[in-house]
Amino acid sequence: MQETFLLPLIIALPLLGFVLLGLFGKRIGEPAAGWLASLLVLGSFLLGLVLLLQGGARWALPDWLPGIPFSLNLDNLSGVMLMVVTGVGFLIHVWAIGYMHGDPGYSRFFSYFNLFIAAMLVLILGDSLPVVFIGWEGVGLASYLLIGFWYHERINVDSARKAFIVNRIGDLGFLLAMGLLWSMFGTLSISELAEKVEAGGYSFTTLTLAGFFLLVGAMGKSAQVPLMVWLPDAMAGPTPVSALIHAATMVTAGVYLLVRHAFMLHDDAYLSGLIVFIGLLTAFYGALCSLGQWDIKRIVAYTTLSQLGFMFVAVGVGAYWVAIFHIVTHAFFKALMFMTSGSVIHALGGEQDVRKMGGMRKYLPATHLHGLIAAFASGGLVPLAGFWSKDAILAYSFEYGPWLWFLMLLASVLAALYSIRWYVLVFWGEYRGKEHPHESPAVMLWPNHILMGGAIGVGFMGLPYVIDYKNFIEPFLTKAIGEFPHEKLPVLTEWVLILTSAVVAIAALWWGFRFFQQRMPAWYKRFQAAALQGFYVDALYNALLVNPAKGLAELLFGGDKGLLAGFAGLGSLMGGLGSLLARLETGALRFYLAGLVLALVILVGWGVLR
Amino acid sequence: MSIGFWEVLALLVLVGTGLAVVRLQNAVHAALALIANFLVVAGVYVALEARFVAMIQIIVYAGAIVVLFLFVIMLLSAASANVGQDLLPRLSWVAALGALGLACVLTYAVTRFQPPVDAPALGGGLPQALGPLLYDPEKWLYALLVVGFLLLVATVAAVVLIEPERIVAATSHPAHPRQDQKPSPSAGQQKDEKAVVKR
Amino acid sequence: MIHVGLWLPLLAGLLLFMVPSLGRTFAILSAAVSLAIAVVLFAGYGGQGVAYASQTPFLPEVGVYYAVGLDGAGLLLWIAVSLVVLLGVWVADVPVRFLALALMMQTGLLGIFAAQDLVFFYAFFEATLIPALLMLWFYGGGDRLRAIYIFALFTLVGSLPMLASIFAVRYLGGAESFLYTDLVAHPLTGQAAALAFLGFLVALAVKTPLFPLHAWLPSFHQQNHPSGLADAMGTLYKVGVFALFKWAIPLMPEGFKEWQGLLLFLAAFGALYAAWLAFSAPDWKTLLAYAGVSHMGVAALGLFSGNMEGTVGALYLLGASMVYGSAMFLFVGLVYKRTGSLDVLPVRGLAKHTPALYVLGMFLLMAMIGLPGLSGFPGELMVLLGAYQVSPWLTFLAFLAVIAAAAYALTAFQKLFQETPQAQAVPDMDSREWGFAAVTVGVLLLMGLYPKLFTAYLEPLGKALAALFGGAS
Amino acid sequence: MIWLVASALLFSIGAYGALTRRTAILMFLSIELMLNAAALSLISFSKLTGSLDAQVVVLFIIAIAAAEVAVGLGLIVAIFRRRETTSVDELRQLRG
Repeated sequence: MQETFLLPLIIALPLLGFVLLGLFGKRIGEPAAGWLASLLVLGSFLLGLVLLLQGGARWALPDWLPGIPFSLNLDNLSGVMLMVVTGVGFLIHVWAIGYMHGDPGYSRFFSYFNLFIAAMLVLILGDSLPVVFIGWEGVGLASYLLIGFWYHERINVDSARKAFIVNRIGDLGFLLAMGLLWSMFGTLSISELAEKVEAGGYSFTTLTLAGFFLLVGAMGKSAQVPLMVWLPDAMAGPTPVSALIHAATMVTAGVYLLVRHAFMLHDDAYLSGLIVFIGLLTAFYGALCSLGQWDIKRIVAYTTLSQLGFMFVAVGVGAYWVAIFHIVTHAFFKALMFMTSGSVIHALGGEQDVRKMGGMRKYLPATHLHGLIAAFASGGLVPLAGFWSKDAILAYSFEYGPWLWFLMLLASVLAALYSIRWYVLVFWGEYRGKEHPHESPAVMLWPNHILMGGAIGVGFMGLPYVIDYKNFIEPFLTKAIGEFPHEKLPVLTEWVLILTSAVVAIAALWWGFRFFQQRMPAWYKRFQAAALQGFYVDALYNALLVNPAKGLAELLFGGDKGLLAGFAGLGSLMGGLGSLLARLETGALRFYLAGLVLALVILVGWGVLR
Repeated sequence: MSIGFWEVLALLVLVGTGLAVVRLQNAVHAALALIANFLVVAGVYVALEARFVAMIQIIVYAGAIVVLFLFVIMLLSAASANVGQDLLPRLSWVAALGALGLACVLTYAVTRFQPPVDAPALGGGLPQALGPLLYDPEKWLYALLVVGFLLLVATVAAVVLIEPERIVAATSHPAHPRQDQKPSPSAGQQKDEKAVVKR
Repeated sequence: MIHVGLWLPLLAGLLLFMVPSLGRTFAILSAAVSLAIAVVLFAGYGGQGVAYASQTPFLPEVGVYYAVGLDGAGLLLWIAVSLVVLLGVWVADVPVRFLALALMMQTGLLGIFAAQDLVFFYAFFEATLIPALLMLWFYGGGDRLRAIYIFALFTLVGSLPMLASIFAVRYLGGAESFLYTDLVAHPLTGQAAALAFLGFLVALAVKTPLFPLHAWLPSFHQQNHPSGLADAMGTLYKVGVFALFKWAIPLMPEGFKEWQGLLLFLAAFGALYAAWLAFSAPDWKTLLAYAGVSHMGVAALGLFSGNMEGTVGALYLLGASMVYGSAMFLFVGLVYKRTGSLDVLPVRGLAKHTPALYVLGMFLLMAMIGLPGLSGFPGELMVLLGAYQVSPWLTFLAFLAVIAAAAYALTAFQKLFQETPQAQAVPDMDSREWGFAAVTVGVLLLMGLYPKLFTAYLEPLGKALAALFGGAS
Repeated sequence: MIWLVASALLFSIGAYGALTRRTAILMFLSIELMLNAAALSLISFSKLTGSLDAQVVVLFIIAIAAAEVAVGLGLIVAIFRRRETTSVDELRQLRG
């Protein structure tokens, strides 16, 4: 650990890109803007790698706010995330140079993209919760800007707005968590919080509440049930955005946040149980919805939801390093899946409906290979990346409870099915559209090649202990997350689990491969209709929350006018009293005299009778 | 002080003439009733050892003031009490109630008065007794002067009120004759006023 | 120095009012000099206590002194006011006499922050009303008479109880003069404090504005000149939080304690209430008016928490909201210049023609809804940290406004800039507006990213206030 | 004591008259009656308490009443000249 100003520099590089491209983007011009943005991200990657190899770094500005430092911390956990964000981010940047070719907002796109990377780095590197929150909302802003990138179309901006508002619900949780932690411990620095939590001397239920608030924040950002509705709509943004933000990096921020606060979660059975429950729900919801979509990007978006559910389950069962491991592998194969989809969309001139695709393996051989690997990795085929991380989750689930293992196995069957459905609908069968597909340029192929390598290879750094007794990633991460003792499964059980999941995955992939090439049976069509609508959750929310809220706003607005009228009424009340009194002024002398006499009677009477 | 025949008679006459003052429809009769009332009051004053005040009451009140009233009534030919329209007809009820209430309250108030047992004699209320008080600078001298002045002012005011035009014309400065006005505009106005009176 | 800074705008304003041919340049010059003086004052501040204090007997028989001086909070707001006035006279398209009124109002505002004598504070507090009313009177919209009536009614009726309370504080408290130091040394106690505090509260709640005495604000903003200068000045005039902090609470801590529960609730409820109904606002000025009410509710929540974090947050949020709130009104003025209307509803899609204006608007909007890294956030965060210690539930209630804010702001913004662009082109920002944009964005970023610049000076004040209630933090 | 009661009754009768009479002159007459009632009560008190001061005050009352009548009747005559009526109900200019 060293104190170095190079650490904020990692953030400053993409931020510089944001400023430069934002101000002078039009002058920098088309390919240059993209390359500038990409190289700055690469610079961050390299700088981060150097610092990580030197054993991490810290940087702090004390008393940024009273009692709250502006502190950054590069340890192994944030280092891994940093590598993923900048590494995969760099590849997606390069790919986007090709994908965004010819768009009138080319430089604006890369400016936003760099802003996102900068904000994401703040989120990852922040050690003080308010700093994390800067990044947290910063990525939300970038996400908002990028979903609504083509802002001329209402659907895009509506989706962007929805994403931002739903995320704000999570942000409220984050804010309240900060308030609670501050009132409990008087500090918001994560490393100090960890020490104070270990030291004890606080109410355990209050800590659970703080953890719950953090969980709400994480649920918003990672699109967990019930705050998942924004993620499918977020596909309105350009495909690189979906790949980078809504698959590889930002949506995993919630998982990262929870892992960062593992010290608060690990011996809290209620909270962990809740996380497992939410994760399971999300895994199934995402998987089932994905099976009903026709939009190629929405298919992938829902698979992302499902995989995020897997990560939450991993956090819930206490497998923190596995959650991060899954983030890494998922970043590779899901980015690859998105970019393959993007290449197909690109090849078909913007077509996103899978019913007008098919047969792409003949037209786009390289992309077909990418798609195949992505689908297999996502579906959990041995020995691709996705298999190992998912297997680790399954193993930990078995420790948590065999019933959970069974449910997760079911979820991974669904994962295999949706992966292969996507692959089959896009690449097999006959071409059902009218465009002339063309293979992507090299600038888009090469990033995919590298990601494909990752999707195949990164799994090997986290092999189960029965194969590789001391794998790379577990000790590396636990150094930062903290060592939480757990019973290792017996060797035999472990092997049985590995083999079962491998076999089940292969069987599911094979069955799905056959099934999705046939005509769909009627029961599937009925299921598909419901799944296409996301099981009507959106409609439900609109009816239950959004419309009543709007109505209440109207009502309150009218009420506020009434309030003013009330105050004005107070004034006219006095005026009315005045005019009432003015009516006494008749001008008739005898009337006044009568008043005089009456007053005399009353006053004298009061005087003598008193 | 005992309540004998004369006291009761005086009381009845007082109330009766008082009611006559407020109820008679002919203003001349009402004024005459007022004179009667005042004369009875003067008699009461004598009984109450206020002889000088009784004299003044007769001379000034009954003699001068009410005669002035009579004069004005006759000048304006306003003997009838029923002039114009009664715009506040319901006021008579209020008036009756108010008067009744006032009577009750005041009677109650005066009957609760406890006079000192050994009140000194007043010396008949003769001028010899009142004079020293009236002209004593320690007592009422200045008040007397002020009242005298008030009377002067009132006299002048009465004159001004009744003949405004002539007075204004008389006091306009001889060094600055009004040249912008037609000859004797006030006279013309006066003529109008007279015409009004005639009509 | 402080006297020059205080009275210069008034003199310049009077001169400009009488000789309008001096033009906008003169107004800008005056505002720039003011800002320069403000910065110099800030740079020379030692970090503790009241600096630049000076005191001259004014009516020594009754204990009134012309006493001015600046503490950390006063400095922050002094700078904010000077900055906003400069931005306003720089960018707003208004008649020269309007600028003169704005300059005159500046002196009143600066006086509010600098006054160290309660009578002088009251005088500044009320005198500032005059230019504000005149702006509305001369340059307001068609229904301005009603707005003036409401504005005057609220402010004047509100002020009278405060005047009564001012005398109560001095004479019942037993202070020798109206000087701040004297009054603080003789705080009011008991039932008298509760009543006197209520007197202050009525006047200051109107100017905070605190629910339900905010009702005058929407009509005030709706009827003001569409350039937004008057609205910006009106935003600066929301000094209730400052005055509560500086005068009402320290002079009557017991009185404050008496009302604290109710005040916390009103502040929190008002924050949510205003943000919620801003969603239905038919035009931008109404929307911004309610947004302002919501933010001031949050700030008041922080102040009423009575601890260090809450106080620092409230003051910082107040300063920040003066900048972004005023800038937002001026920005809306720029939009009006192009579209001729301030209605929220019709889709205009301006972004296609005015990308730079779009980005500026986005910046301001994000600052307004408290995006971290911009000026609104540090204040909000500190308020949260302070208020949570006092009442988690009310904090939750108030910060629901975070969600509501995103909803109303982004929805209105979307209609204005995004979706289908309208047919006729409008010009993008000219060089003068670029200047406005650059300074505004720079300040918003500075306040958001380096709050230490000011909070370091606010912290001792917050601690002092907390000490009144025995708070150690 | 009986004269005090008499003065109270006279005062009330005068008040009644002042309210019910519609011509200014008669209203004025009633007021004179009230004034006189007040004087009567003063004289009674003078007798009861043995103080001559009250009699002096009554002299003043009579003097002031004379002045009042002079001015009042002057007013009535002046008003009559302009408006040709002595009815007070028709004199309603005294309202805002």
